[in-house]
Amino acid sequence: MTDAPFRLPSGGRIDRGSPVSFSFDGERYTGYAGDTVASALLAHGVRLVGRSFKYHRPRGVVTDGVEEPNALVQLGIGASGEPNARATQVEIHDGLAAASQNRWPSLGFDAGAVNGLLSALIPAGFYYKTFMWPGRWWMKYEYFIRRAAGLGRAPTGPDPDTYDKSWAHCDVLVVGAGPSGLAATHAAGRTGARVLLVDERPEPGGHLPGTSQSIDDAPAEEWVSAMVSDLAAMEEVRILPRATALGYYDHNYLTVLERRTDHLPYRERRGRVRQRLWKVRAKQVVLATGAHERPLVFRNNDRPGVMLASAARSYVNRYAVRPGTSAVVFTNNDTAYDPALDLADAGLRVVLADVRTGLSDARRSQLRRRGIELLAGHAITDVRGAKAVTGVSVAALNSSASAYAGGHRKIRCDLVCMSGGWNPAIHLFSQSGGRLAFDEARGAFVPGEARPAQFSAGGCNGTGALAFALSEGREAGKAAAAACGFRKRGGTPLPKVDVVEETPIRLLWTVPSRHLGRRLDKHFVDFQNDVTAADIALAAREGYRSVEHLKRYTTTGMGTDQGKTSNVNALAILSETLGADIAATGTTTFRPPYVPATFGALAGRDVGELSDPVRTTPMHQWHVEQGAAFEDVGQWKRPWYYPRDGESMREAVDRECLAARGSVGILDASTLGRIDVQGPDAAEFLDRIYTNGWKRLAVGRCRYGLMCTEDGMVFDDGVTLRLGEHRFLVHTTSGNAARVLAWMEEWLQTEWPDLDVYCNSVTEQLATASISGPFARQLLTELTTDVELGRDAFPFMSWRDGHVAGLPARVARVSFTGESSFEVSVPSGYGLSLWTALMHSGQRYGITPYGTEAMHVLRAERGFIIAGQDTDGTVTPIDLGMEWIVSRSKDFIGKRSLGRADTTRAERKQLVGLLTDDPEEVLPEGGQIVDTVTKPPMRMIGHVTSSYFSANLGRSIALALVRGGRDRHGEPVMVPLERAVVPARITEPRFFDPEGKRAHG
Amino acid sequence: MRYSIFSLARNAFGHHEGWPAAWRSPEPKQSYDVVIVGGGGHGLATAYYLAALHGIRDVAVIEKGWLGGGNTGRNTTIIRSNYLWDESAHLYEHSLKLYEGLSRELNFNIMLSQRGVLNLAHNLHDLRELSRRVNAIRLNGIDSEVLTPVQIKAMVPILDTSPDVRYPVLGASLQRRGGVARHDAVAWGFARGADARGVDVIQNCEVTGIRQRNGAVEGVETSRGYIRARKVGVVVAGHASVLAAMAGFRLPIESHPLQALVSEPIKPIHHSVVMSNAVHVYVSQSDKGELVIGAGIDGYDSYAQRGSFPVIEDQMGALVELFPIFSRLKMLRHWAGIVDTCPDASPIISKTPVKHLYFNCGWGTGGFKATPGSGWVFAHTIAHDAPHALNAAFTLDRFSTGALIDEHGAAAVAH
Amino acid sequence: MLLIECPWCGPREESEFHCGGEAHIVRPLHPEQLSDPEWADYLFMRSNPKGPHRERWVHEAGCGRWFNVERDTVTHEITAVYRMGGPPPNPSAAPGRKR
Amino acid sequence: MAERYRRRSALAHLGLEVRASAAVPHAGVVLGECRMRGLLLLRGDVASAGFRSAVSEVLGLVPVAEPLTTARKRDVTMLWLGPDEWLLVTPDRRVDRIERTLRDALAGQRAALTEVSHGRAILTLSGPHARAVLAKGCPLDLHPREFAPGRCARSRLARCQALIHHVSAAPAFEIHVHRSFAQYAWTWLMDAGQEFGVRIAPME
Ligand SMILES: Cc1cc2nc3c(=O)[nH]c(=O)nc-3n(C[C@H](O)[C@H](O)[C@H](O)COP(=O)(O)OP(=O)(O)OC[C@H]3O[C@@H](n4cnc5c(N)ncnc54)[C@H](O)[C@@H]3O)c2cc1C
Ligand SMILES: NC(=O)c1ccc[n+]([C@@H]2O[C@H](COP(=O)([O-])OP(=O)(O)OC[C@H]3O[C@@H](n4cnc5c(N)ncnc54)[C@H](O)[C@@H]3O)[C@@H](O)[C@H]2O)c1
Ligand SMILES: Cc1cc2nc3c(=O)[nH]c(=O)nc-3n(C[C@H](O)[C@H](O)[C@H](O)COP(=O)(O)O)c2cc1C
Ligand SMILES: [Zn+2]
Repeated sequence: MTDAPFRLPSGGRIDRGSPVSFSFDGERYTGYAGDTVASALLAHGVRLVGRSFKYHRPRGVVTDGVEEPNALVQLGIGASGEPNARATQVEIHDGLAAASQNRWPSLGFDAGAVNGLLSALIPAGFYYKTFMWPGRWWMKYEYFIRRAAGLGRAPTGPDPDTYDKSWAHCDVLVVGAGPSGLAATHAAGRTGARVLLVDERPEPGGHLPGTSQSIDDAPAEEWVSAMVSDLAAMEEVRILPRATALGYYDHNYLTVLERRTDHLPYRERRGRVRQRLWKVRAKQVVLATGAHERPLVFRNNDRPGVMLASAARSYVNRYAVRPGTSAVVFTNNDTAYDPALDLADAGLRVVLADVRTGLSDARRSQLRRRGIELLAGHAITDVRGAKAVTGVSVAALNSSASAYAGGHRKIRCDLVCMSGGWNPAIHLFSQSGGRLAFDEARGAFVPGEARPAQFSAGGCNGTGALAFALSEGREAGKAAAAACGFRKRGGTPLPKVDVVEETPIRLLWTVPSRHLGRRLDKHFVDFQNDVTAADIALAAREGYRSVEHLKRYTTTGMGTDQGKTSNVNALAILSETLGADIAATGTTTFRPPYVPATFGALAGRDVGELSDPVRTTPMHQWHVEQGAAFEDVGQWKRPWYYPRDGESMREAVDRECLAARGSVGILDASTLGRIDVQGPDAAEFLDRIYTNGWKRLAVGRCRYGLMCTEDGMVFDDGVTLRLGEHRFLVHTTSGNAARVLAWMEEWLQTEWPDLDVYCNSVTEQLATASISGPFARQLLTELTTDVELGRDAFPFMSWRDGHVAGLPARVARVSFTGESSFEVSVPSGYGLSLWTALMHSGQRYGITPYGTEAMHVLRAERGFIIAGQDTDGTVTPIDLGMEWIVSRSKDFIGKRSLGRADTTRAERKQLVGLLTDDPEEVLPEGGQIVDTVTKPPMRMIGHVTSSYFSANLGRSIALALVRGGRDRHGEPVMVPLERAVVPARITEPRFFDPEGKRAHG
Repeated sequence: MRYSIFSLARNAFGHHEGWPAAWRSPEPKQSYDVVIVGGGGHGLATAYYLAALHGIRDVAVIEKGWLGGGNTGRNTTIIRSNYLWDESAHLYEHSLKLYEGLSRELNFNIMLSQRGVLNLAHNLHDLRELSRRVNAIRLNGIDSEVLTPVQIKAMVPILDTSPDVRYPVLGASLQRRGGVARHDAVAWGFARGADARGVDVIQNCEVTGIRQRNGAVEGVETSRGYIRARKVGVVVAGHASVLAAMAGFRLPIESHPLQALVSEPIKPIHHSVVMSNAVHVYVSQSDKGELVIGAGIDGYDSYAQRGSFPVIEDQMGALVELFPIFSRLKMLRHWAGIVDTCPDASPIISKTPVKHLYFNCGWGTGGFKATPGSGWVFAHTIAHDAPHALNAAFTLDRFSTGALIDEHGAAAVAH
Repeated sequence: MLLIECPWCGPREESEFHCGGEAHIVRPLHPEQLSDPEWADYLFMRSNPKGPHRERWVHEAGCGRWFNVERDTVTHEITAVYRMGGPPPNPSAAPGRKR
Repeated sequence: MAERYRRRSALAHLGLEVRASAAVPHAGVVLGECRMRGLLLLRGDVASAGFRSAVSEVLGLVPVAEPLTTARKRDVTMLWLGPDEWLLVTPDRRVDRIERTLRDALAGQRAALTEVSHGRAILTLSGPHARAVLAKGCPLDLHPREFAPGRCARSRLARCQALIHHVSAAPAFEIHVHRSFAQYAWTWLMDAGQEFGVRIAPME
């Protein structure tokens, strides 16, 4: 096998023993384990890898890492596809299929490139100025605009992978495993502190493996491996590779996304978690996130083959790839010199253009030794080539760098390396709320005042020299551990590194262009979003002078790279245009995530059946076996109705309703909320919570209660049993169980701590079957020996303890159906036994299980409300016609609110019954009620809250809230629906057994 | 200069160096007839309508930061008028109608995209509420319909409508005229329109005090000096309580973070707006290609413009449940605004205990859709020292009388 | 994501807690004696300050206790945690309600 | 007569007895359901001498005052749940009697007692990766330096509330959830443990 043409014969961190085959745009390539898509393509001389967002300009690889704006590729296909992956970070593996994006029909020939020709017509913000005519046509224009925008494509099916999340707690979290991060981890780890070190790269070392740096007179990698093996021996130190810190939130909470399988061949991924989101809570944080090199802004600086100097160096050293054959290195600072040397060593012809003049002899002689031509005081004025760089023009700058001092010289080359200085990776620092400061000398934003319990060290702290990065890291690690109470004497000595004296950077935010001098065209600032220096000037001119306006008007920094390479250049150019200073202009806001993060990982395993708990009762299995249809009530699954073979829902519900009044029906009422209220002040407490009084309720008896919120609106209702002098059992609605308990606790703890009362939930301790109908008593008699069931011995609204079917049970004579009915509660573990016993013995009475639907019908026949259905948070007890339950003699929560102007209005919506003229017509719940049908807007006087066909009554019934409805019984109204207008009549909200005799029977 | 394809073409020859500023950046004068505090969409719209409809042009809009940098600049841009109660429905519908003509009125393309807003129902309770809402809205003369799961699937094929998921989709309401707009453009368009009519739009100027004498407002203290004013309208959203404290009263408002996020840009895949209050997520796709996603509020008071991560986690869980194909897409950025939540989830557009001091606040999680309508009625209220019929119910004293306009109802979050 | 120090359980994640809003709003002893606006003041009006704020939290998924927190609503820094009914720290610097 | 019926645990329907025998090579976690426990919620004022002595008279245990700790005497374990709240874990067959005697002893004290034996499910989680599995859904710091054996804490497990009791350094945890959440918690733990291999523990 012959190697790729641009692969160096030796060196690099690639594993030449493990060749890897992958494809790009359908073409097959080989690389080595350790390559990224970018490095492997460059090894094959592939320069053109993508198209830009707006103008569809040909683009190549600019960086070697996370900050890549151009080289975005689509990975995979179908359901496991992934758009917008950074080719500079995607590790190749066998079978990987990458494709270019945002081009049609092909990367080489892209029809969208016509936008480039129209670019004069479509400067920043052009769409605000046009497409307004004719009036409604925007939607048509928009169709084409949308199609042109976007980058990659969404997957076509559900994600086959699994994701995971985990908490992680540590004393010290170190972000970044470069030299300063390693030094920090080592210093903290040796104290015994729990240290977590995360780095986004596959291997530790940070930028070092991309350099030819030596440490302690040996290749830096040796120092890195020594550190790593030390750390491996420390029990409380943990290193996570391929783990990117995404967000830095309050109180040292950070999110870290670990990519666990994306680098593996597909066959090795099965059964593994693709990505894990770590939610880290650290006592102390050390940020050692390094720095990003800044591009220079010059004409056509976006041609494929223009890349960052450090990236070019990294391709040589880390990946053993020659990124070209002949390079022009363009810089305003010293850090491009080492790359130039490494390129020359790798066999490239190199010319170095430096905008500065007073360069050190050390640097000059380094270049001379490699035969690198130095053009001091020069700049690149233009880059030639279309799909790849073919050459550049250079010229000498005048002293203010505003124009050229001499003629333009053309240099043929296929690689342009640029360095405009470095931007410390202050993203996390800033997210955490730290203040930034502008360092004039370096032309960079650096950490200023930090939030508590946090350190920055190394490149991200604005520290340029490796020696200082190491010592800063070590000090930060030590201090962070100490702050957690971990100290250890002594320490590892700092390794020795060479220090080269630096010539200060010369900031040059835009390079004048060759043809137009002052005028800035196609000097790209934001590569991905095609924002040029001219766009920035235009925005400023038009009044978009805040850096935030600039961003939004031009979209600078809004791409997938979030402006890692562009933001500082953009704001500096803005400042220059406005004549303001950079510090005052400030940055846009840094927001998480540091790199785009998979939604699936953020959702973790809380998907599918785990997306929310499903709560079931002890009898659930029986319902399932009987083929019940279920209704979701909060998190509960409740039987809705029990269809028999071929039955429609209506038929099933009719049958269930008839049975509950005609023979015996049985309902699983286990979901009802139950609260055990104990203490000498229990009655007093309930007096305050409920609208009605409790002190005179006798032990052994039950009472229905209603509770309001403090603004007087009905909140919950239910029956309460007095179990003893100092003990009550409160029932709440199923949906409100937790809320009511929390509500009681809140009042007790915050307002009435003097009350001697304790509340405990027993919702789950009890399983309840409610049997209803004329044979209910008889059935129960068969199953109990110790509960007196006679009408007088066991009157309505009382309870008894005893045994049912041999189980310890509490029986309450309460009724939500209006029939003679008994609620039998047993400890949950016996719930199913109780149920099957009742079903078994009930057979000969025709016992019929009924679900929530029949329950609703039955209670509506009697006019009983359902809180949350017949009320909506705007209904008072009075509105429900329940003044009888509102105590006059005591205060209770919400009482004062009932006396306000609006709550005493006669025209309030009040609960009424509603009977359609056509007894077969069942109104839809939510139907609106009017007096007269007019053209909209119609005057609505209320709405239908509950509506059913009542088999027991042989007609439809409904409950409704109607303005002033209490005084309108008998009056006709209309319910206009989409299909028809339904005439109906207001009635008493009670349709069956109006006196309520049967419950007592 | 009027904006059009022709002016664009003309300027192309001059390398776009001839465009004038969209608005001036004047120094504040010593006094104005009306000072509007808050340069968000609502404040700018108020100033615009004061000048355009009420002939009051001696107006300053005072903004402490940059125009539209508050909630206007950070909202998920959903526009709809399908509100339950009559008072709300009429106000939001008025706003939607204004929106429909706004690009032309302002000569600034605000990219109103009426792609339809769906509200999903996941259980019987949701369905009931949805039907109540749709019926009420329709009878109020506003477009609204109920969709079956089959119709929903046809409209949003990427939505998981299978019946056996944890939160099955049982139905949805649809307002076809609902949609999204380019939020920044709304602020900028109103600013440009107001500026052209003589309004001073003043940025980087913070109101730090409200001066009053004999119970009437006299002017405002600012970081750039004292400014006299005959009338002062305060439209500062999340900061309403802070300004009220300056004026010596309290509001029934709490400021909470509300978060939103965007995905990386992708080719068009989602063409409407889908909201689910039950699972707390809603999503649309912008013209640039990113999915714009929102959720519920964080549970505590905050002025920090950032929220808590668990809210994002829940939101993403709900998102991938509803749209399984979104799982491999990536979150690009998440942020928060400070929303002024009111106990009844309805705004306050009202006179105050201080004469000639007016407050417009409480829009909470859902005021972007109301921007033109809110400015329109607030301008009326300020100009006439009395509310318009459309905002008569939205007074501050409804909290004493109890006449709340409870828009929580089915919509836990009324975006 | 706040880290809140429960007075009983120590520092715990925000997701275990629920915020109950402004602290030290005492329920009037005799609501019936208040005017409608006075009642509205108790029910609805909040100081909602920008800066130090005293609020109630409950350790919902933990020990279930309510307690008070003093927290800056801009920086989210928690400056004090104290038990229900306990005196607020350093009352001279008291933020919050102006009557 | 109650003996006629066996108390069904929350996860009875899963047939764990049968599944427990299945061999799982390299199981990193062991998951099970602990079925026969009695549970009593005890509330009271720990500052009151009367309350303390009443409790210790019956149980031989003083209500633990130190948050997040547990105490054990013979077959009764007392878990701190809150400053006025404890969970007593007893053998199932003893719970009635303990309740009765304790209730009598507490008469006149500011205290309350509620039986919740049937209202909870207790899942057991052990094995070398038990912590890693738990950490996926529980925000507690589970490092033994912070959460030593013998400690307990109420917290969250994914989307439900849970009481985590670190019963031994093995490590082994008992996880109490409300009965209706048992199925969810079980499924969740099985899913979270999958990458490590899950064995089902024989029933207690
Ligand atoms: C994440 C999020 C999503 C949302 N989604 C939607 C949605 O989909 N649909 C919808 O209809 N609504 C939505 N909203 C709500 C909507 O954004 C707001 O209701 C609306 O934008 C408010 O506009 P405004 O002009 O009143 O406020 P803002 O735009 O916040 O303007 C108020 C201005 O007042 C300024 N200010 C404050 N104090 C002072 C002072 N002392 N001096 C001077 N100036 C001051 C602020 O700087 C700010 O610019 C959302 C909000 C958020 C945060
Ligand atoms: N190529 C270069 O010449 C170059 C590049 C960077 C730094 N430097 C110099 O190196 C020294 C500093 O070394 P250092 O250790 O500070 O930086 P470094 O760049 O060597 O290491 C930083 C590490 O942090 C990782 N990282 C950054 N953000 C992260 C995040 N959010 N989550 C996870 N990992 C993240 C990076 O991938 C990198 O591995 C300084 O002298 C600096 O100027 C030189
Ligand atoms: C509708 C909408 C769409 C957005 N689209 C993007 C986007 O494509 N890229 C991006 O980086 N940010 C996008 N943002 C987020 C903004 O960058 C920014 O975070 C938000 O306006 C809040 O401002 P702040 O982060 O500066 O505080 C969008 C915001 C909104 C409201
Ligand atoms: Zn606690």
